[in-house]
Amino acid sequence: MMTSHIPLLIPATFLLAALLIPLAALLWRRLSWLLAVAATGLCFFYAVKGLAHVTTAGRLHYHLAGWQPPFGIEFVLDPLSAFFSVFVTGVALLALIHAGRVVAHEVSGVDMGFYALAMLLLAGLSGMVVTGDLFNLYVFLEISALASYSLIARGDPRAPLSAFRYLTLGTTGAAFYLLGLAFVYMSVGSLNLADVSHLLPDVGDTRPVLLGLSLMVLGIGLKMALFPLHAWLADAYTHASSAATALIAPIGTKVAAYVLLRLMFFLVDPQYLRDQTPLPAIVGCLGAAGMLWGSIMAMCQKELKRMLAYSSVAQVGYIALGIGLASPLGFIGATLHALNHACMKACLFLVTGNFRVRLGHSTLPRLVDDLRRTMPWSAAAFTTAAISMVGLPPLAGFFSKWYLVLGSIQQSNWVFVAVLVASSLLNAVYFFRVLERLYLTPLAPPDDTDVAAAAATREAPASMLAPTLVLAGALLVLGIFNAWIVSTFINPMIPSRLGW
Amino acid sequence: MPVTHESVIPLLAVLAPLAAIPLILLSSRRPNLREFWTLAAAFTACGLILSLLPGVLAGRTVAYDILTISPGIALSLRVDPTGLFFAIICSSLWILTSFYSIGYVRGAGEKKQTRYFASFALCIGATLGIALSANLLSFVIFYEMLSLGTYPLVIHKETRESYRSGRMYLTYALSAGLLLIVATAWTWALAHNLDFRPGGFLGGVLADEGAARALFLLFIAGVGVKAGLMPLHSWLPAAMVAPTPVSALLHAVAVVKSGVFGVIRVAGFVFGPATMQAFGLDTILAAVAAVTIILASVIALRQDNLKKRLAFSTIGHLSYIVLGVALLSPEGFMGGLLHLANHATTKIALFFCAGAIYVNLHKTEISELDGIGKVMPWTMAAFTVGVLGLSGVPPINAFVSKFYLCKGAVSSGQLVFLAVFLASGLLNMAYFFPILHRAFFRPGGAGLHGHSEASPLMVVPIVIVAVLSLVLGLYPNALVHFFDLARGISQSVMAGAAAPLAGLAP
Amino acid sequence: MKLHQALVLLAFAAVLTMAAMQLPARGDAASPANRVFNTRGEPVAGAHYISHAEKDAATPNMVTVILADYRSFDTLGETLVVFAGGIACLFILRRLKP
Amino acid sequence: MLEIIKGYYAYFFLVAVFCIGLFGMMVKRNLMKKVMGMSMVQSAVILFWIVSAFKDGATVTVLDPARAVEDADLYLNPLPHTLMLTAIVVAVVTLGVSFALLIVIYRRYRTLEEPLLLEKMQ
Repeated sequence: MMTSHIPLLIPATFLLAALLIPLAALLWRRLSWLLAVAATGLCFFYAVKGLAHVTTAGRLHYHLAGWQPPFGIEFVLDPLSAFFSVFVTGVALLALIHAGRVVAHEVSGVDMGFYALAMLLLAGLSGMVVTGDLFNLYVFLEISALASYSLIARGDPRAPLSAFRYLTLGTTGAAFYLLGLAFVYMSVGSLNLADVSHLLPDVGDTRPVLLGLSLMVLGIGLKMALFPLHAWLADAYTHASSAATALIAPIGTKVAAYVLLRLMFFLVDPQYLRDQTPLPAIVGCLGAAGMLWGSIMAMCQKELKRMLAYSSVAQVGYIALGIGLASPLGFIGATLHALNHACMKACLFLVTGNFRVRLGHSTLPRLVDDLRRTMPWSAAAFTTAAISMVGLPPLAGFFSKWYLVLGSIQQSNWVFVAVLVASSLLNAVYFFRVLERLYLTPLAPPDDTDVAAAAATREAPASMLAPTLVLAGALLVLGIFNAWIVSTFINPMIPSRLGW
Repeated sequence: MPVTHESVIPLLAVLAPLAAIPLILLSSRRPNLREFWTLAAAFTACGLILSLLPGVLAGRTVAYDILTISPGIALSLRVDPTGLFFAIICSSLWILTSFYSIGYVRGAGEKKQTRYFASFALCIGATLGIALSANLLSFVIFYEMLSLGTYPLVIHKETRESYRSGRMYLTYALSAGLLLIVATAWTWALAHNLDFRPGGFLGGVLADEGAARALFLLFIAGVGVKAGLMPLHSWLPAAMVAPTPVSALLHAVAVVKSGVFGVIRVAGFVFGPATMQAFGLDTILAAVAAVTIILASVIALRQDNLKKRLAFSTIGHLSYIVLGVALLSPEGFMGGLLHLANHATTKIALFFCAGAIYVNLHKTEISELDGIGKVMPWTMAAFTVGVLGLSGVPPINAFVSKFYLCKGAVSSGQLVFLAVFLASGLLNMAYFFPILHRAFFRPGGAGLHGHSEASPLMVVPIVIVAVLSLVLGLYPNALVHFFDLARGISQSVMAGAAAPLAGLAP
Repeated sequence: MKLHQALVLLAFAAVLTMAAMQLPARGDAASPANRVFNTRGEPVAGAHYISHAEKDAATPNMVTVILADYRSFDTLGETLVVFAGGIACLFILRRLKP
Repeated sequence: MLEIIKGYYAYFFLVAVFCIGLFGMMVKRNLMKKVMGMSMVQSAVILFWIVSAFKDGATVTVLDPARAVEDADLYLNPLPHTLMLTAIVVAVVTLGVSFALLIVIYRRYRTLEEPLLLEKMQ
């Protein structure tokens, strides 16, 4: 039966592809791209199948080498991990299809390395999602981290330094996670997530466990770019090649958010955590601060990629805010926003890639309204995603914010409500600034070379346009069918201890 | 309980303008075909809306749940008398405005006409959605769509001034939308229900006075921006940089009336008169509206730009409706509803005239209007009808609604507001009559030679709205039973019961 | 600035030290990680490996058994990290012909 | 007091190493020294785990015919040792990748001093 192997198959396929790509590239350079797309497509298919199985027939446990959980490693496809693996592989598939041309354009000559590392990145990320073992999670975390450090190191001349900073901070984050895990392991004696959560109520003195958990949250917060641990993100995303950014930005932080959800809702009793410790409140407040800070910083940027990077800091804040609410509505908001933001950010970064390939830059003041005519579809996709980011119905972004507002009001947390409102307005400010440049005649006469470049350019090729448009369409579909998504996929994953 | 029927007609009515958008965009190179889609959508939408009228008059409610958009909340449309009332006004005036628009944009040689017509269709679709929304969340969704759809129209001229106005408009509209979302979420947290109900559904659940006031203020701030309540009004005069048909239909009817309609929904169908009274919310609303009426009229006196003067007049008249609602008496409520319709026909006539003058003579300031009554007799005759109506002179329709508003003020025993209505009527005359004086009794300059009436595409709609105002003044119940509808609605809201409309059918 | 950072780190070190003192002491054979049965009476992984490794894999070195059998997937991950490092160096260091 | 020092001195020492490593990463301006700090942090965590595996009177985790495997107290806990083998490899590879990055940076800018680097990048 193939279905029961799905938890293993997803990361294993990526690993296999990573091993095959260097060999394939010896035969024919283009084969590495094809192989990467095929492997991701296959994994997406597995993930969808897994999600269907989990929704109808219950969760899948896979015991590697047949050893029972506390002794061996376990992979689990439960509603949460199945949901995340579907959209992580789905967005990655679109980003990789799009990457074909961008890689040839921006990091030509090392495409084999790019695709092999992309496969390792996805192996790591999908492994983090499916694994049920806290140490195995660390191993996958490091695989994905190493791959993303090196993917980010190629780009403009400043890329290696920003990758180095990312590496030092990311490694520190992983060290924090491992130290926290040591505290938990020494107090509980197990590494299996389900086992730990089932033994925790017996632990008399929970202080080391809570400190361990805080250290793990700190480490994951670094990976997730939770304010004020976001310093690495803007430089890393800006200087890397568009292909690498488009692949890492939408899903890297989301998987970190997934781990945070796992730790704070499944490892410990979320209600205990909320009522007895300040940890969720801290995470929520940092999220709120990040929403404001990221939005304000995004407003000041002239470079589209950098603006989007700061916007990511803000959007990660939304997820953290939902997690910090530690309530069913907060959980729904955080999960749905992870999905929505992955699609929105992917769409925006893909359009940026289109501009870079066709115009050679993505600097805001140099975009002119001729693009509206010469690249209409890219501009339309950008508009859709931008409006969704601002949170206007019926696009997807509105609904995740809606659940977050509902959750904040339910707890009478008016500060969070105010921050949500303010951050949406700030989003509007910086996204409409871009839209004005794309659609309206500029007031100051623009540089002639820019006008000529925009007028002479053509719409991006189909292999780049199709993924962009699919994502833009997905935003509308996700928005319209959000209630279905929530009731079919997200409700079953809410931990029963939260009382829903 | 009124019988509720399921029917896709309301959905089709909302979708008709929205479906026209891709067709308009696709036929951007063939202007005649493009305009055909606009007109086709306008007639379809209006026909569908009117086809619902007999059923509603007979006391049937038609509803359609499109889909669930949040657990427990559906995106749903329901044709109750209130919604239908507003939908009829919008959809029928859209037909006239479409003809007028074609004449206007071609006459004025506007650029990016495709974007203009597409945005216009989006706005109308959203407004019909607002009118027919069955619950608050659906209302919010269409409300936000409307905000977004109006933006391209406001910045249409693409000048520095229009960009500034566009940003201002967007800031106001989006902030208001967010406040409305928060208010809606709060309501859901309190009542676990968002369906509009005559007489309100918050009655039993609001206990704390502070919370009630805060929630109400959030709501009023949310809808009050579009309704031009002071001090949230300043986007409206700024938005007058838009082409005149936009000012006419959107900034005198659809957009601003959506705000006022929101006030009606919030006051009559979410809070309900009893709750409003219990927490003193009616006083807050009435005070804001009264201040707005007087201040807007005074400011209008000082405007020389014709469209700006009309804009401030609009702000004042919108608050008539709000004040009528806030009086919490059946006559006041009914007068407010009637004014919603009557102000629409009269004000749109005035804006149409302003646009015709601009396209024909390129004049925008009142001080330039000397003697144009002889050049454009039909236009200025229609203008006169509108002016007389808004000043409250019988037999124009706005007299009827003003009469009921005054009656409402008397019957609720708040004579202060009667004084406000009367004073404002005088102020209306004070800022409108000088225009007539200039147009008809001052000699025209040399610049007027060789000019005559504007194109028939513009003049005919102008005359039609003027005649409409007159007919509705003489026979308030003519054509679409506005009078019966308004009376039924106000009774049902005040009684807090199901609509006792049955039996009113002709 | 340096002083500021040092103070933050000192505070952090103090918190870590305080928490470490709540951990089982070094060498405690009865600590949750080292004992044979946990609070629910189920076998604990560490001790289980000691007593079962020889039986399960016929190898005297328990670490080897865990590494290559019980938790062999971690080891696979470990080798992949090495692989990733290799590819990464290739990707980063490769100079392109202009 | 003596009891505490005997039971916990290793933890205190490792916490100190961890924080010194962090301090180095934060304060040092030379990228190579940052890497050294990073390495200290990783080593501290690895040793922390190893300490947790220690049992008084136990021996290394290789089967000793004189000691029965049924008595788990006679052998050290093998699990942390195994895990740390993996962690050490990860640390080494991270170090390798960071060196690769430093090589690229040095090739391009001929320095590893952060202030100088930032100046040259302007």
